[in-house]
Amino acid sequence: MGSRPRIGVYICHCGANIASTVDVEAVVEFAKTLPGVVVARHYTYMCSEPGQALIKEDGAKLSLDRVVVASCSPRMHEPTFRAASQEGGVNPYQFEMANIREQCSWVHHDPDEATAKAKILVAAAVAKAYRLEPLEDREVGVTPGAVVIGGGVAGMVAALDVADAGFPAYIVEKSDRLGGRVADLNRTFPDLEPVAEWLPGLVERIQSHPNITVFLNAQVAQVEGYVGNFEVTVVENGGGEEQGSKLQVGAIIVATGYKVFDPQRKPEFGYGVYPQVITTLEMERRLAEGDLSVNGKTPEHVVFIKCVGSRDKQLGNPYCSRVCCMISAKQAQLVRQALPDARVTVFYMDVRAFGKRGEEFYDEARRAGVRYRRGNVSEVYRRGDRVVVRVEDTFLQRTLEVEADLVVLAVGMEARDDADEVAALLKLPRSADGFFLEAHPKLRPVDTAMDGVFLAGCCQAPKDIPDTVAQARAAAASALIPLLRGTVPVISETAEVDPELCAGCGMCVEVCPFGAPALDPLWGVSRVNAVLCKGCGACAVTCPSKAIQVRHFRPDQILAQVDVLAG
Amino acid sequence: MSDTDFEPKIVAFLCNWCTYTGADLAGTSRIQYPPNVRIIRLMCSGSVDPTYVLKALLDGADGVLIGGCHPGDCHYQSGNYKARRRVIALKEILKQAGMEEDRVWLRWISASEGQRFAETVAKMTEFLKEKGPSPMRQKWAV
Amino acid sequence: MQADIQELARELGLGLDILGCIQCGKCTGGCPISITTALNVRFLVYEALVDALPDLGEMEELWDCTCCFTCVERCPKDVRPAELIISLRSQLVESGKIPGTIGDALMSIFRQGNPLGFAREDRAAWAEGLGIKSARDGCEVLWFVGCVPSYDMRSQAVARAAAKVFQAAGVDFGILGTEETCCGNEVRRVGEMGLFEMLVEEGKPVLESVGVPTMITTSPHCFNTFKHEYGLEETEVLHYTQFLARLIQEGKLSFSGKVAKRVTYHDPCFLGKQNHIYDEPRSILQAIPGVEFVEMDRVRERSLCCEGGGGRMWFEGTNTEERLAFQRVHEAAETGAEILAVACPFCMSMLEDAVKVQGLEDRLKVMDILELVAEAL
Amino acid sequence: MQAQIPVEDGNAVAALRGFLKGLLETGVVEAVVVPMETPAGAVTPALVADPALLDAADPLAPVMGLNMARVVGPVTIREPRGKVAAVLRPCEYRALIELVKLQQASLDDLVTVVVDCLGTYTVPDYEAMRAKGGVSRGGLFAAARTGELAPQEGYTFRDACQMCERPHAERGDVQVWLFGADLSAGVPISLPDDLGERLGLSPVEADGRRAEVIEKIVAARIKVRDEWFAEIRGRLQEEGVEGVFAACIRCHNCMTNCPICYCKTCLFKSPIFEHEPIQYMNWVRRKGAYRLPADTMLFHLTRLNHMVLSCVGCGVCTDACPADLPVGRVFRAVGQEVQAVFEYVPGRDVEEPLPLVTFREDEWSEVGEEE
Repeated sequence: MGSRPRIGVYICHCGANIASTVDVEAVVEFAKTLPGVVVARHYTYMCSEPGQALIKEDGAKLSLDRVVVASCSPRMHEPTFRAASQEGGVNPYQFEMANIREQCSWVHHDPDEATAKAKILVAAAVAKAYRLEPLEDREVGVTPGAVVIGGGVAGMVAALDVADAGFPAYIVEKSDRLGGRVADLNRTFPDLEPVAEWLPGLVERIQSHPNITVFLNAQVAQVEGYVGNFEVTVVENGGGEEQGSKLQVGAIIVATGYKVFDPQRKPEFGYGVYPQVITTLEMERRLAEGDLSVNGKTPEHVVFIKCVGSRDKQLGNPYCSRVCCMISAKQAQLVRQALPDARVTVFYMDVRAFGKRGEEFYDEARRAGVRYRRGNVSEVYRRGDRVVVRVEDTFLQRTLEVEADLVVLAVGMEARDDADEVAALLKLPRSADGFFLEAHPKLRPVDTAMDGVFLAGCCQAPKDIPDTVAQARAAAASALIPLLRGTVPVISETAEVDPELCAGCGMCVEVCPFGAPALDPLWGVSRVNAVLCKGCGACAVTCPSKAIQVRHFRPDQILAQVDVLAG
Repeated sequence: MSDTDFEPKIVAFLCNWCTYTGADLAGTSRIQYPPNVRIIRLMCSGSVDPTYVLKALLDGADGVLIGGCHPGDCHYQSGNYKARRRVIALKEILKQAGMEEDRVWLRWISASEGQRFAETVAKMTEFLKEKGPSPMRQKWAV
Repeated sequence: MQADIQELARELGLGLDILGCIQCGKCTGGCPISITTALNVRFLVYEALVDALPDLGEMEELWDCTCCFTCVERCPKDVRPAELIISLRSQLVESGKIPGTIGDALMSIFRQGNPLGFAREDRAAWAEGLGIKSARDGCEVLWFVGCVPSYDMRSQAVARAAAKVFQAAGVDFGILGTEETCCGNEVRRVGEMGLFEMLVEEGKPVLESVGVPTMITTSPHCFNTFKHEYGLEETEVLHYTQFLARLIQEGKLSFSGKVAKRVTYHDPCFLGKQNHIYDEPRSILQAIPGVEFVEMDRVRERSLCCEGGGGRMWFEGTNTEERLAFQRVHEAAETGAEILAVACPFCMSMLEDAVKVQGLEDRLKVMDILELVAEAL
Repeated sequence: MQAQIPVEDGNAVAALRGFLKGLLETGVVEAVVVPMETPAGAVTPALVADPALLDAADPLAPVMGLNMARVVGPVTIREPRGKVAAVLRPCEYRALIELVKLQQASLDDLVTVVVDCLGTYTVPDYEAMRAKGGVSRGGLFAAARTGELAPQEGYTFRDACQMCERPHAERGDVQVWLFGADLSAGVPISLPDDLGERLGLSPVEADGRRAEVIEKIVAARIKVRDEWFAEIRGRLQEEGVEGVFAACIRCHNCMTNCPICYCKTCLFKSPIFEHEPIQYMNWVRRKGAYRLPADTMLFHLTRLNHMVLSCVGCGVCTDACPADLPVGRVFRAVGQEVQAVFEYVPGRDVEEPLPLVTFREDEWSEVGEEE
């Protein structure tokens, strides 16, 4: 090390998120005493423009060569601050973060304890930064093309955008046809447009597109590689014979859809017991076929029950399924059209008619004579050849026993049973409700924790068709970024070998799952192919002399952190 | 015989993809846990060098937590399996060397298990309080 | 008030969660008595939510709740509305504003260990001459007989049938005799928390001192409180239907006779909705040779309450016209069943009464599952 | 085949020399690695190509200053190389196998000649014996027949030898079976048929005493081993590593001499453990006093961690320690347990992977899952 390190330390208030628990000024004063620190400051939002400007200005003015920001998780803003450091003339890799929000202010109430811990975390970050070396950004080439898992509307739309941009798109569909759940629908809301008028056209475009390959009765069996260069193994089940194909692509779009809630899990509705009780999906079919009769008779009273399987803590489905209100409004209107003499009643907890033309559509349903009564239906039982719907009309404060001929359960959506397998294949995290978890709920809604893997449609959360299409196109657009760029940034924090220290034992070669290190046949020492290295560090642990080390996670850097944190 | 005033120091080596993210989730979910844990982010549990753990213990850490992805979930395919063997070997050495191997915990905690992370820290803190300070804290000759 | 009630519920160990309520009405809609009473549990929760609970002293209908817990089962937000009623009842109990008949029953429990007004010394009189040993003499299974089967003449027949069945299956069982005292399940549900605590404090050591791994109860009510509210960690508490189903499955209980009847079954709320024991009673009935088992329409999770729980054995209710048990026996009769099987002494009492009042005695007989089993031995 | 090297004048050593010469003369190998008596009388390994010089070879010299695997490694490690034979004690052979796994030696083009080990003296003892009138060999050779192995009067075998439960040649291309043999009559060996034919040896059935003698020796050694293990384990539990290694002067001799410690530069001599002066002040502030050189116990614990799984128990570390620390006993006692965890026997089989570079998905599935 030539000259002594010059470190700038910046403590973020994160509004009140950090500052209400951690005494940031005390942390700043403490930071000033740490070895190598030439400036320490605090600011309301370090990630804001003025916050970043502090780093840039100090970097230039004070000739900083290292920056430490104590704020949120590096998984959140490390790129932001690395960029700011770079603009300040500091190598972006001579930057370190102390996570004093997620690991401190948000999880510890006591201000003294939180402040003390924040100091230690900052000291550890400074100790590591002291030993960091400059690195360069690196990029690798991208295999053009994307695999889309799922051939529903989300998958088809995403594939189409990828294909129209000029890249190969491969749709892997589990069933024997394209169209997904939407193919089971009759008309859509809020326009009552028949699905048959637009879905077959979409399917046709997919089938005839020169850039799109469709695998039906197929599943993804294996995914290897990483953003830019995935190898996806697709297995087709054609006539009992299994056939595997390996697809080389740069991105993967997950559009696996949802599972319809099984109302037998709500036994009080008598679904599966009474033929009069059906789901909204079954109603779609009946509406399509124009047959609403029950036991050969035209119904006089049709009741809709909303939120079946949704907003239900007891089932573990606390979320709103988002479409049931509109589906009920749609079907109720269609029943009114089909059976002008029948009463149509919708029992609801709340009517959620958000979104473009949602409220208007709800208005139309009521004007069409659909009776909306507030009350969550509690029970359905038999009375003669009709069924009785027992419910409290909460406005009337009266428990009703309403006779009906047809009861329609507005069933919600759940994560698919095979979400487990897909998550395992792609290493995708899932939220508590079982749907796939986006990388950030607001800023990265179609990205996942896995670079190069994107989400579209109801596999991420329940949605209607416009939202599904919007997300699918967003996923396609995100997937196209690496495809169009032709390169993706890869980590700079790769392993490297000191040939002077390497004894050529080859253990690093053996433990590396990516084949990055190899023994040089001439010199008998290990050499790392940085393109293949993912920076996991398995090699470095195995090497007893630390002849192989991972940049940015070098033993002296980690031991310096250990020393601060254990002391 | 637990010293009620004793606050154990736990050094945690967490894998970037699972447990570190799980700890972030505990944060974003505002799940409270004892402040005794201090986290070092590594890319993979398979890169936790036993020397780091030994160094932490000899320096006087009362406990060391190693957090990785559940078996089968390693971002790097198999780092956690290798970590498992390495930790098993290390703990056996600690045991044989007369050091308290139960101060070293290996736990699989996924990115979605913020609650499990918080509970693990709480349990480990409680366990170490019960156990008392690491003898290494006082020993100058190690 | 909202905070007070929530806090009170917490202190009483009730899982009430008023703030979770979205006023969907599923509780009241499911409440079997909500049509015939002024009691509206959804509205009560609303009043608690907005700090507008009225003077409870005027609210006689609070005693109408049968504590069937349908509202708890149905609530999508896990509010546990019935526990608000128990909390409010406990306030009435505190201020002494309780119906006289309930007061009498509680006093009898306090003094004699049973709500029926009989003497403690006579508790085991029904068992004389049946060769039933005291649990104190050592046994593998403790049978908690319960107050009603011990004293009520109709239910004593059930108790005797039980003894016969257990003996036939070779079960090494014993009873507590005069040491047995009311379990307090109903006491807790009418809100007399002090007395309930006392019963637990005194009763739990007695049960534990027997030191057996298994305890069976005749009544689902006793079963419920022992299982969930006594903290009996060393003992497996079983309702007799679970126990018999197990004996049959293990081949320890077999039949040489038969009951050539059409039988339907009424799910007790404390066994069904509250403890999800639906299959065992049915499996026993279906194992009895000759039984043609038929179901009513409203069964299992949708079963109709007999109106005997939650203290209603000691309180008529504000509306005596339309008893649920009346409806229920008609539903049973409609199936063509000759026998309405029950598994609870309260159901037995309520439904047998209803059969008489509704004039169905020629068509329908109410029998406990135990009696049917005993008959088929 | 099993064969016998004829012994003349009761000189088994000469017979073995003759065997080695045969390897050279028939062109089986181009050179032999073997302990040689130097003109000054000390014993040292040497690589010998001239059959005539093998007259100074002492393949059964009862002294062990270093583990031969260390010197065989550089001779064999990579191509181009010569065809070589190496005379090895069982512990040296096991160390060699570990080094092969670590790619620090190669079995290709190597003929291993593994000899039953009758026990060895430390270099200082051996030198003392020489100074005081010579090292008696006859007693040991005679004892090979009975298993009543005893050191020369007034001396002991090396620490490691006294507790060695694997002194017999179990593997190796050529195995020299001293145990149970009447060495005045001939030296039994086991070798591949083609090699035997090439050397003009004909099959001779062994008399079957070997197994019995080995059993006897091993039983006695295990008794010693277990006593010592118990003692050292007791000390480790009571005094800790810092007690057992209290007198360490950090000379790194244990490491330098260890056949398994193959690093070019020890981690603990690398810049990673060069600390800033101020760092020492941090440490001393923390504990009030701080042992120097720093990281001494970390060195020993890390060395345990790096190579205890591969420790073959040759004991050169103990001999090398100027502070007379029981390094070898610690490594063997700890190694026994850690190796047992992975069911790993160092030096057993070159195909058996080192435990820490491999794994199975379905092992120790409870670890890490605790609630």
